[in-house]
Parts: sequence; C-alpha cells; structure tokens
Amino acid sequence: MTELWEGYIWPGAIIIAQILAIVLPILVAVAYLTYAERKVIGAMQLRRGPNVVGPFGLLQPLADGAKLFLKETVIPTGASRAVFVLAPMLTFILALIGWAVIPFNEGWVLADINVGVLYLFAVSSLGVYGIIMAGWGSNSKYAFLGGMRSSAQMVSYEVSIGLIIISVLLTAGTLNLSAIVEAQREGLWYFIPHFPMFILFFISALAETNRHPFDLPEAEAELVSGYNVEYSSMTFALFFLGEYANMILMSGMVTILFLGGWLAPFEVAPFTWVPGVVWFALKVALCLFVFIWARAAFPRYRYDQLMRLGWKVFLPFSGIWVVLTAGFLLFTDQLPK
Amino acid sequence: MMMAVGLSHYLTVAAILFTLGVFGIFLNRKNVIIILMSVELMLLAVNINLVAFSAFLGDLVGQVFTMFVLTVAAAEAAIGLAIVVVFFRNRGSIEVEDINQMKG
Amino acid sequence: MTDLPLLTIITFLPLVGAGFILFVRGEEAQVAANARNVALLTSVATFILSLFLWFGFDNTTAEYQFTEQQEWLPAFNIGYSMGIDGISLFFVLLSTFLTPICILSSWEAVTKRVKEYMIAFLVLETMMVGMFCALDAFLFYIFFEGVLIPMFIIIGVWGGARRVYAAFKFFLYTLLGSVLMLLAFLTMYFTAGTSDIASLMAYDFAYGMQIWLWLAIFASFAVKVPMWPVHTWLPDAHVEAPTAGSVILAGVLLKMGGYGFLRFSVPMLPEATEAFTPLVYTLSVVAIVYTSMVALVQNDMKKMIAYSSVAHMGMVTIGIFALTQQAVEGAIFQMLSHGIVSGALFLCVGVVYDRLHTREIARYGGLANNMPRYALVFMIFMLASVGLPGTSGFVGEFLIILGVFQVNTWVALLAATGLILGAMYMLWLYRQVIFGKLEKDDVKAMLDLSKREIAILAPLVVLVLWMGIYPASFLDPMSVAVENLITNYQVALEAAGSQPLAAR
Amino acid sequence: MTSALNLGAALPEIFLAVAGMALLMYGVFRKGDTTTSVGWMTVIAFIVAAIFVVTGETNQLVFGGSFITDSFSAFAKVLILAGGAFTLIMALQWLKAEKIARFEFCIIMLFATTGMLMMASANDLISFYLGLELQSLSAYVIAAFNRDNLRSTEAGLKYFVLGAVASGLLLYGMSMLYGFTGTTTFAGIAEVIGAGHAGTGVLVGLVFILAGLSFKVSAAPFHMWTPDVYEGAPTPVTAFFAIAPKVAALALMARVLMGPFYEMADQWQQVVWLVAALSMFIGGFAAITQTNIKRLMAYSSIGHVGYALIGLAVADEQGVRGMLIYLAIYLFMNVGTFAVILSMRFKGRATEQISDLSGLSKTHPVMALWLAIFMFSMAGIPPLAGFFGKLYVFLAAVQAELYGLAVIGVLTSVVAAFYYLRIIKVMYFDEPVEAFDRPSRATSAILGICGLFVTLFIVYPAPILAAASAAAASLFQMPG
Amino acid sequence: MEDLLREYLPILIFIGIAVVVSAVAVGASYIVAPQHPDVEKDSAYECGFEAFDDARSRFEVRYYLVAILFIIFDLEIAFLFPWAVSLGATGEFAFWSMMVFLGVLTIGFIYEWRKGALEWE
Repeated sequence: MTELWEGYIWPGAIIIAQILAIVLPILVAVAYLTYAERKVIGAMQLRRGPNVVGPFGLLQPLADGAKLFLKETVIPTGASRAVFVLAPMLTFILALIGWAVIPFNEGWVLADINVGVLYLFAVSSLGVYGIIMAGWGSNSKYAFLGGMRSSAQMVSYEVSIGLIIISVLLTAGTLNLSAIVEAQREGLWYFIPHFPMFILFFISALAETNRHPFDLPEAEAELVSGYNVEYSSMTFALFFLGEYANMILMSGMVTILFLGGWLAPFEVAPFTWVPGVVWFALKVALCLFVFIWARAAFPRYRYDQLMRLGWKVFLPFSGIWVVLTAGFLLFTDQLPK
Repeated sequence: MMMAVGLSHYLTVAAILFTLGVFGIFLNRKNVIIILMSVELMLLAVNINLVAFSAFLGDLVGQVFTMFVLTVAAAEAAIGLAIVVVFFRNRGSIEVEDINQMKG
Repeated sequence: MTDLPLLTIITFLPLVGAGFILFVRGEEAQVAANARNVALLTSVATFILSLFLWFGFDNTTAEYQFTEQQEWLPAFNIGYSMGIDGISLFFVLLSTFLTPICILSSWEAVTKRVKEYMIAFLVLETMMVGMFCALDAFLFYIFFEGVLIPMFIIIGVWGGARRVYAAFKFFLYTLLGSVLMLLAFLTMYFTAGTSDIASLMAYDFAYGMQIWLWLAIFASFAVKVPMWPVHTWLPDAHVEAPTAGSVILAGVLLKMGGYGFLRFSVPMLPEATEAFTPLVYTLSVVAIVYTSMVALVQNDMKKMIAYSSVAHMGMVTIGIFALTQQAVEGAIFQMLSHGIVSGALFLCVGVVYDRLHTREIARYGGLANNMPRYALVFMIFMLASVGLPGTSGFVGEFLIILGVFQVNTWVALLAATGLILGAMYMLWLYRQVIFGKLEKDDVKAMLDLSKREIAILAPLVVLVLWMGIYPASFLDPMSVAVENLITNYQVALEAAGSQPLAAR
Repeated sequence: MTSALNLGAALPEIFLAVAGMALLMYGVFRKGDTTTSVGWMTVIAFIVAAIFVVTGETNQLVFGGSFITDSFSAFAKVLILAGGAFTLIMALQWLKAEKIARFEFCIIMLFATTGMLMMASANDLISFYLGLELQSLSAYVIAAFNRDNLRSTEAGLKYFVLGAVASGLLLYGMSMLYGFTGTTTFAGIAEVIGAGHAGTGVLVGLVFILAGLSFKVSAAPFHMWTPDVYEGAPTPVTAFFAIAPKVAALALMARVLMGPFYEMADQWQQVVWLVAALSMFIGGFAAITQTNIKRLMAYSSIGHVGYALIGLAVADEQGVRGMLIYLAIYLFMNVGTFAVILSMRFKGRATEQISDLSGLSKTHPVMALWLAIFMFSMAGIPPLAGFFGKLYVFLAAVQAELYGLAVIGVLTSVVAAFYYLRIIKVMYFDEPVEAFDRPSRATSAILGICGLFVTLFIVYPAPILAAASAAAASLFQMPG
Repeated sequence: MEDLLREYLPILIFIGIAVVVSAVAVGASYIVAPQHPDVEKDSAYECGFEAFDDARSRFEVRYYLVAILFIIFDLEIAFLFPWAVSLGATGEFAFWSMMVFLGVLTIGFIYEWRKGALEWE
C-alpha cells in the first residue's frame, strides 16, 4: 500500500500539479495576451482599446471567453464532423504540450529530456495537421483554400526554422534546452554571434504562427478568415487560444535559443537578485511585444512574396550560415566536445 | 505489475504493422493514396524492427540503417505522390479500379 | 593429304556465297539473276570440291579422315573438330550434289525474293554439310539445329497455301525433339568429360543412364527420320514446301535422323540400343505398313511421295537397328538412294506443277502422249522408288531385308510387305498421271521437259542407274566403317553382358 | 577505418554521380533544348565509367567493407553500362519524335545506372538497399516520363506501387536478417550462417529478400507488373527496363545467394528452382496470345529471367558463369530487338502492334533480317548467340544434376520458340501493310552491332567466356 | 529503459491533461450553450450563394510541390540534427561528409530553382 502510494500516486500527483502550474498560467497569459494586443495596437493607432469591462477593460478577455463558451457550436452540414471537431482540439493540445520541455528557470522544467529541441520541432511540425484538418473537415471552399495556403506556408518556414536551429545546436553541442541556456552563460547569448539567424528565426516564427505580416491564410478581406471560417463558439476559441499559445511558445523558443533563457543579462549583483523565471518572462514578453508591433507596423505580404522569401531567401541563407558556422567552429577548434 | 517490454513485443508490433500494410495494399479496392500509406506502414514496421534489434544488440548499425530507410521512404513518398498527381491529371481519378488501361 | 582444311572450305564456301549475294544491290531483275548465278556457281564449286573427298578417301580404314581441330570454347574443352568416315562421306556428297540441283530447279519456279531464297539455300547447305562433318557433339548439334532456320524460311515464304501451318509444325516438332537431345549431350559431356564424338563412342555409359540418354536422343532423331507416330509434320512440310525445299527435306534432312542413329545411338549407347531395338522395329513396321496404306489413298502427288518417304525411312531404321553388316550398309545405301530418288520424284512433281500449278493426281492423265521424255524419266525414278533391280532402290532394300532376315524373320517379312504396298501406290500414281487418255485441254497444252529440266534430271538418272548397276563404288568406302561400327557394338554388348547383372 | 577510405575503387559510381549533377546543372542553365547534347554527354559518361570499371583495381573492399569491386562486379557493370548507353542513344531520337524530349530523361537514366552499378558492387545490406532504391526510384519516374499520356503514367503508378511493396518486403527481410545475425555486412552474415547459427529468423529474412529481388527481376510469381509496365512505359524505357535492371538485380541476387547464404544453399535452391521454373513457364505460355509487341517482350523477358535463374539454382561457379554469359547475350539480343521496335513508326506515329510488322521483309529487308535473327536467337536456335546463352545455363544445370529444371527449361523454350516464330512469320510470310519510316542512323547502327554480335558470337566466343569465367570465379573467393 | 520511461512520463500525462482540457472545453460548451441548428445556419459559407459544388476538388499542383520539397528538406534537417550535436566528437570527416551531402542537396535545390518550382504564379 505504501509502495503504491510512494511509487505511483504521490509522484503522479506531483507531476499533475506541476503540469497545472504550467497550463494555468499559460492560459491566463494567453487571455491577457489578447488584451495586451488590443491595448498595444490601440495605443499605436491612437485608440484606447478595450476599456469598458472592468477597470481598464481588464476583464475583457474573460467576457470574450464567456461569450464564446456560451454560443452555439455550429457544425456545417457537409463537414466531416469528427475531423471538424478534432482539428481545433489538436491545435490547442499541440500548443500546450510544447511547454512540457521549456525550462523556465534553472531546473524548472517538467521533462528535462535530452532531445528537447527535437521534441519542440516535432510538436510544431504537427501543428500543420490541425490546420489541414480544419480546412478539409469544413468542406467549404474558403476554409479549404485557407487551410492549403496555411499549411504550405507553415511547412515552408518549418524548413528554415530547422536550419536555423542547427546553427545554434552547432554552437551549443546539445539538444537539451536547459543545456543550451547554460551554454550561453559561458559565452555570448546566441543572438549576438548568430544575429542574422536570430532575425530570420523571429520572422520565421511570425510565419509559422500565421501572424502578421504573414497572416495570409486568414486574411479577412480575401479569404474571409481562412481555415477557421466555419468555426464558432468553443471550437473557434480553441483555435484562437492555440494560436496565441503558439505565439508564446515561439517567443519562449526565441528566448531559450537566442536570448539566454532565464539568464540575467549581466552576471552582476543587481541583476542576479532577480529570479531567473522573471528574466525569462520578461524576455518572452519582449518578444511578444515585437509580435504585436509587427502586426501594427507592416503591411501584409503577397502570397508569392511570402513563399519566395521562405524558399529563396531564408532557406539558402540559413543553409549557408550552417556551413559557415560549422566550418568556423571546426577549424578554430571551438566546437563543444 | 509493470510488464517489461522486450524485443519480442517490438517484433510483434512490427509484424502486425507490416501485415496491415500488406493487406492494406492488396485488399484495398478504393484509393491509391491508401496504398501509399500502406507502403509507409510497411516501412514503419521495418524501422521498428531495425531500431528494436539495434537496441537489443547494442549495435548502432541498425539505427543508421533506419536513417537511410527514412530518407529513401521520403524520396519514395515524394516520387509516389508526383506519379499519383500526373496520373490523376490524365485519368481524373485515383481509384484503384480505374487503373485499368492495360490488360491481358 | 594436303594441309588444306578441305572440310571447312566445303562447309563454309556456300556461306561465303550467301554473304556475297547479301550485298548484291541494284534492280530487282538484275539482283535476281546475279543471285541465281552466284548461288549456282557456289554450289557447283562446293560439289566439285567435295568430290575431292571421295577421290582422296581411304577405303581401308575406319578412322576419321580429313580431320581438323581447332580450339573454340576453351573453358569447356569443346573444340571445333571436323572429319568424315565412310558413313558420313556420302551424306556430304549427297548434300553438295542435291543443292545445285535444287538451285537449278528453282531457276524459274521461284520468282519472288530470289535473293533471299538463294541465301537460304546456301546457308542450308552449310548447315547440312557441317552437320555431317562435325566430330564434336555440340558442333553437330549446332549444325543440326541450324538447319531449322533456313528451312523454316523456305517453307514459310515460298511454300504453298498452308505454308505457315506447315512451317510452324516442322519447326516446333523438330525443335522439341532436339532440345531433349541437347540435354542428353550435356549429360554425356559431363559423364564422359568430353564432347568429342570418337571419345564418347569409346566411353562406357552406365546402363541406367544409357536408357535415358537413348530416349532423349531418340526423341530428336525419330522426329527427324521421321518415325511413326511423330511423322505428321512431314507430309505437311513436304506438301507445302516449294519443290526444291521438298527435295532437300526428303533428300537430306530425313537422313540426318538416320545418320544420327548411326553416329550417336548405336555406337555410344549399345546396351540401350539393344534394349530398344524391339521398339524401333515395331514403330518402323507400323510406319511402313500404315503410311504405305495412307499413301494409297492420297490424291495429292507430293503427299503421296511424302508418305512413301516415311515408309522408306522405316526400312532404313529397321536396317540400322538390325546391326548386321548387310543391313547397316543397306540402310546407308537406301538413305542415299532415297535421297536421290525421292528428291527426283519431287522434282518430277515440280515439273508438272510448274506447268499446271496443281498437284492433284486426278487433274493429270495421259502425259505420256505429249511429254514422252518426262514419262521416261518419271518411270525410272518411280521404279527406283519401288525397288526394281538395276536401280538404286533395289540394292538398298535388298541388303536391308537380307540383313534383317538374319536377325528377325518376322520383321523382315513385314518390311517386305511395305515393298509390295509401295509398288502398288507408285504404279497407281504413274498410271494416273502418265497413262490414260489425254483429255483435259490444259494438260494437253503442257510442254515436254525443257533443256534446263533435262540438265537437272539427267545426272539424277545417271546416278540412280549407276548405284543400281554398280553399287560397289558406293559400298566399298563405307564397308570398313560399318564393320567397325558393328564390331564395336558387339564388343560393348559382350563387355556389358560379362559384367554381373548387379552392376547394371 | 576512415583513413582507409579508398574512393578509387568506387570511381565509376562517383564519377557517374558527379557527372549526373554536372549535367543537371548544364541542362538547366543552358538555354534552348539540351536533350541531345546532354544525352550524348551522358553516353560519354557511361563510356568513361566503363573504362574506369575495366581499368580500375579489382578485389577492393571500400566503405568499411560495404562496397566491393571484383571481376564479377566489373562484368555486371560493363553490361549495365552498355545497356544504358545503347538504350539511351536509341531513346534520344525516339523522344524527340514523340515530342517528350527533356534532358532530365538522360539524367534519370544516368542515376538509375549509377544505382545499378552500386547494386553490382553491394556487399552490405545497406549499400544493397541504397543501390536498389536509387535504381528503382529513377525507374518509377522514367516509366511515367510521358506525363501527358495516360498509359505511361499508369505504368509508372503500377510500377511504383508494386515496386514499393517489393522494397517493403525486401527491407523487412533485411531487418530480420540484421536482427538475427547482428550484422549487415555480407561477410558477417556469411560468418554467422557458416557457424551454424542460422535460425528461423534468418530463413524468414532470406525468403523476404528473395521475394523482393524476384520482383525486381520480374521473375514469376512476382511478375504481375511487368507486362503492364512494359506496355505503358515509353518504348526506350521499356528497352532499358528489359535489360539493365535485370542484369543488376540478378548480379545482386547472385552475390547475396552465393555470398552470405552460400551455406544455406540447400534451402534456397528449391525456392530458386521453383521461381525459375515458373518464370520460364509463364514466359513461354502467357506470351502466346499477345498482340502488343512490348507486352510480348515483357513475357519474353520473364522467360529469359527464368533461364538466367537456372544458373543461380545450380548454386555453383558454373551456374553463375552460365548466368553471366546468358545475360551478356541477352543484352545484345534485347537491345537489337528494341532497336527494331523503336523504329516501328508510320509517318511519325509510333506503333506497337505485332501485326504492323507485316511484310517487313519486303519493306525493310535488312531490319527484318536482323529482327528474325534476334527472334531465332531468343528462341535459342544455333548457331546464333542465344543458343549459347541457353547452352551454358543448361550445361551448369546438367552438371549439377538438376535434370528436372533443365527439362522444363528446354520444353518451355520450345513453347517460347512458337511466339518468336510468330513474329518472323508476320514479317516474312505476311503481305506488307505500309512501310515504316526510315530509322535513325544511330538506331540502325546499334541494330547492326547487336545483329553482328548475335550472329558472329559463335566464331570467337572466347573473350566473353573468359571474362565470365573470371567473374564467376571471383564471386566464389570471398575476400575477408 | 525504466529511466527513459520516467523521463517521458510527464509528457505523456501532459498530453493527457491537454486532451482532457480541450475535450472538456468543447464538450461543456456544447452542453451548456443552446443548440438550435437549422439548414441555413449549417450550410457552408460561400459569399451568400448556395455552395456550387463539393469543396474538395482539384487544387493547385504547387501545393503538392511544396509538400514534396518539404519532405526532402525536412529529412535533410533530420540528418543535420545529430550531426550538429556530435560534430565536436566526429570532427573533420563528418564535416566533409555532410558538405558532400549538402552539396548534392544544393544541386537539387538549384535545379528546382531554375525550373521554377519555387515560383508562385
């Protein structure tokens, strides 16, 4: 009995508690990211943004959530019901489970697996399925076209993201995310030596999450919101949540890979007093700000420009960078052993 | 309580997958894409086999082999899809029973 | 002798001629004329060369003469080896003799694709001569099978109405038999370690193996001879082939079977030969009686002669397997005689066919009136075929029956009935065609033999009479070889008999 | 291990791969139609590779023992390269006439050939698989090369689907083999089996591998795809399929069976026996009713593979030698035959019906003569080369006392002779319909070369016999 | 084996929880919210028209092309991952091997580029 308790139930409970400790903040963060987005863009466009519900409109996300939750779930007649319903769930699930390997602070990680990068890469690759299922399952032309476009786009940028990560891996010599962060403690944060890759990665992250200026798939005017045009209520909410959770996840990746994760910018007194998790959150917030800023600042790309950028600029450039990095590190004997 | 997962389990799974793949090809009367997927299933079974053996033998060659199989499988899928597409353009269908131009 | 590789020259000279014709270009008529001339020239030259074989032949030995050795398939110890003995000498001569006659006989009969026709005949001649000269089993086989190609083309392209059927039947029947023989050769090659015919003859094969080998080889030669019941390709092939093709078929190709028995079955597999002799007797007797009767009811001239060939060859096989000096000599003689006579008969049919374009016996009649020379020539050949004393046919058949009589009376008797039946249908044929009233207008209009036809038939007549009146000039060269063959056969049998039965 | 990397031994393959890439770049950067120039350069590449093969060092093990060069591989490679070069030369004209000339064709042929060369040299399951797949994948593409033609794409699809299944079977067998022997190198497997540790797993692996390879050589009962693919694929591609891949796959089969599995010969011998017999049987009987000459050639090739497999069923040096000689002769007969088939076009339109050959002996006497010679040769009639091909395999079979197989072989060869004769009959006995267009000069030249080879092989067979003997011998002296 | 499972167990549980959360969200909304389906509401959106035909018809072949290109490059990356991590241990030989591999890939890439496979429109 004690064995059962000690061996299974207690550790299980701890794990579940840890997971909830990750999931709930993220959901809250997602909710307030939408709020922040509207506020920030409002400010940039000299508007006020949400300000009615609650003080400063702080309860607006909750109100939106409640509204979506209480609306009717419309499933189109011609749709493949199972696929249609599963698609948003899949998107949402994938956006969440990526967090399992993200280290928030030294040792603050749910599963410290040694192939963390690979795991993240795999999870983000799977994201395409949610979209393509939505496009296909809706059985509507707009949704279908949007789904196709979106998946082609994600897939294209997936490749450059992969190549960019390789450069980081070469320098860090490990696939473990915590170790990558630790590797940056010794030398420079990677956004300095790999500055071009940092930029490329960020732009690819925009494309990967279908964010502006690469939000072609859900261009409201042309494709009436793309693959999720047929969705309503909670199914729509899950897409929405998933997308924003993905944004945060991507920002987390940028932080870990290029911005030194939970590390303080300088290893000196005032900075080291601040706990690592705060540094991490700050860096993520910074990235998210840029995400939002990009939305307000740039016009939307044309689809052909988008694809060309991915295949003809990012891919060759990141490929060359990989070769240069590898060659440089090898011949200057700086490779991590 | 917890059953140890051994080599034979992996092999059994692989064998089942392989058989499913083979049957998927020969019993499937509908869609060529399903055949392509069945082929992938077969290759998956092979990969499971190889990796299981590799782990069991403590020999890395099996995993190297798996990498090659993966690569080739990707190329195969790419070429297969391309051929299916050109066939579809000519025939307007990819149903298995429509692949019937030549007989005798 | 000189160092000149005479046999090789004789064998491949026609091929050179064929190659020459191949490159003849120009107008069609011109090409045809050139092809004819070259072909005739080549074949006559070949014949003349082959006469040197006869002149230079040493009658007193059973050894192979004019032998040649050349490395060929080194890894397998299979050589290019040629040579002749008393048995094969006359077959070579027969081949070289009949070819120019065939070419001459097709001078006007063949008008389309003359070039190809002449090439086919010359290639055919190479194959035939080579086959009779080969002293290596594989070399033999190659020539033996190679004959099929030109013959198939000759029947198929220049043949009659059902030529396609006949050509296929001919080809496939013969091929089926010979592939089995190939396996037998291979087995013998590995058992004895050589494919040299002389060495194979000296090798003592185990009894059990002999049986199988004999059957496999028999399959090939029996089809070729042909023996009942695998003779059915022959009437078709003879009937559909052009005249010259029939002549070669009957004159030489059938002899390949008999020659094969003498070269392979008997000397190499004596015990099996002994064991299977009753079978051969039975089949031959059936052939003689049955096909003679079939011949009786034919109304197509060529078909009748074709069936008569089967019957005559039945006599030959009986003679070969009787294995006495007279019988074997008779068989060989009969083959030569039949080669000339049946060839001549087909030529005779060809003569009237060229004029009336039918071979139906009933369409003719009374030719003695307007074609007296033809009637005479035809009569000589007809009588030779029947076996009248003074013609070549008599000597062969007489010797065979004499020889067989010493071994098996009943077989001799039954074979003799074949002679009677043969006389019946041949005489009937002669009466129908030559005698009777000359009624039909188109038959009336037929002209007698032309000079060219006389030139073709005259040597045949001479030869038939020569062989009938003075057979010794043909029998002498072969007697030592035959004697040797029979002695070896007896010795082998005795050796086998003296072994304990368990060793078999 | 890395320091012992001797790339020189793999020079032909490396050269071809590099040449392929270079030509790809040339073709894609050069303006205008580059098919002809790329085609001829590919042919030159084949020739250069063949020179490398002939002059290169033999008895080398490279890439950690996974790649071997010996006389056996050299023999097979020269055949493969010759087959590739011949078919490519003939293809150029044909593609142009059919308006599907794209330079990629040559490149794909080149890569397929490279794959085959790898197969001939494979000495490890991985290199085996990679070579095979490089060949197969290229083959799927060129089968569907006429992409606007339904039959061509269907051929590609069928070939692909069934080929993929075969690869799957093969791989499954390989995985079993790896698991139960613990190694992928042929030498290692041979050691394990030789030590008597061959369990059921190894046997299962062997059966799967044999099945996969039988598919690749289109031996019955894995031949179902052959007629359809041969019929549908563009004719030069059919010619290519009928020759080079078979040589490569049979060479590979020989190496696998005579190498790692030699100790288990008594177990696989029966399987090969059966496959050979079935192939000869189907090749003989199923072809009789065909009216499309490409389909006929498909069945004919099945039959020929059956004969070549006799050599393997024998499981000794003689057998392998027989098989190699057979393949060498088969190559020339087939190239020649396809040279004629490729010339079958009326006023620029290609035709594939046997009946269209009617009276060819009058309209194109030379072409008809050669085709007749090829047909007689394929039927195995002496004195043509085809007879010697059969002679040597039967020789081996009889020596090994496989009388049953030999008898089946000769009997089916008579059946097969029937349909070869039928073609001759159509050409020579039937009346002409319409004259074909004049064949291109290159095709005529190839026709002549093959015809002369088939006719004159009898005169001086020693070089090929000697080469085949050396090749077979080298297969049986396992290098360390 | 045991350690490996222990390491990945949290991820498994995480996935389970994520599934539960999303399912509960959708399911609860479905139960709580009023459901009044009708034909017009449930028809696919097509700019105010009835749907002309099935949406799952042919589409631009380029999407396939992108998919195929993706497969190939993604695999390349799968090879690069282990290479990148272990380059320090494997050294120059591994470097040049990968350069050859990338070179071959680059040739293919250039070909695609020239052939216009990367153009859209």
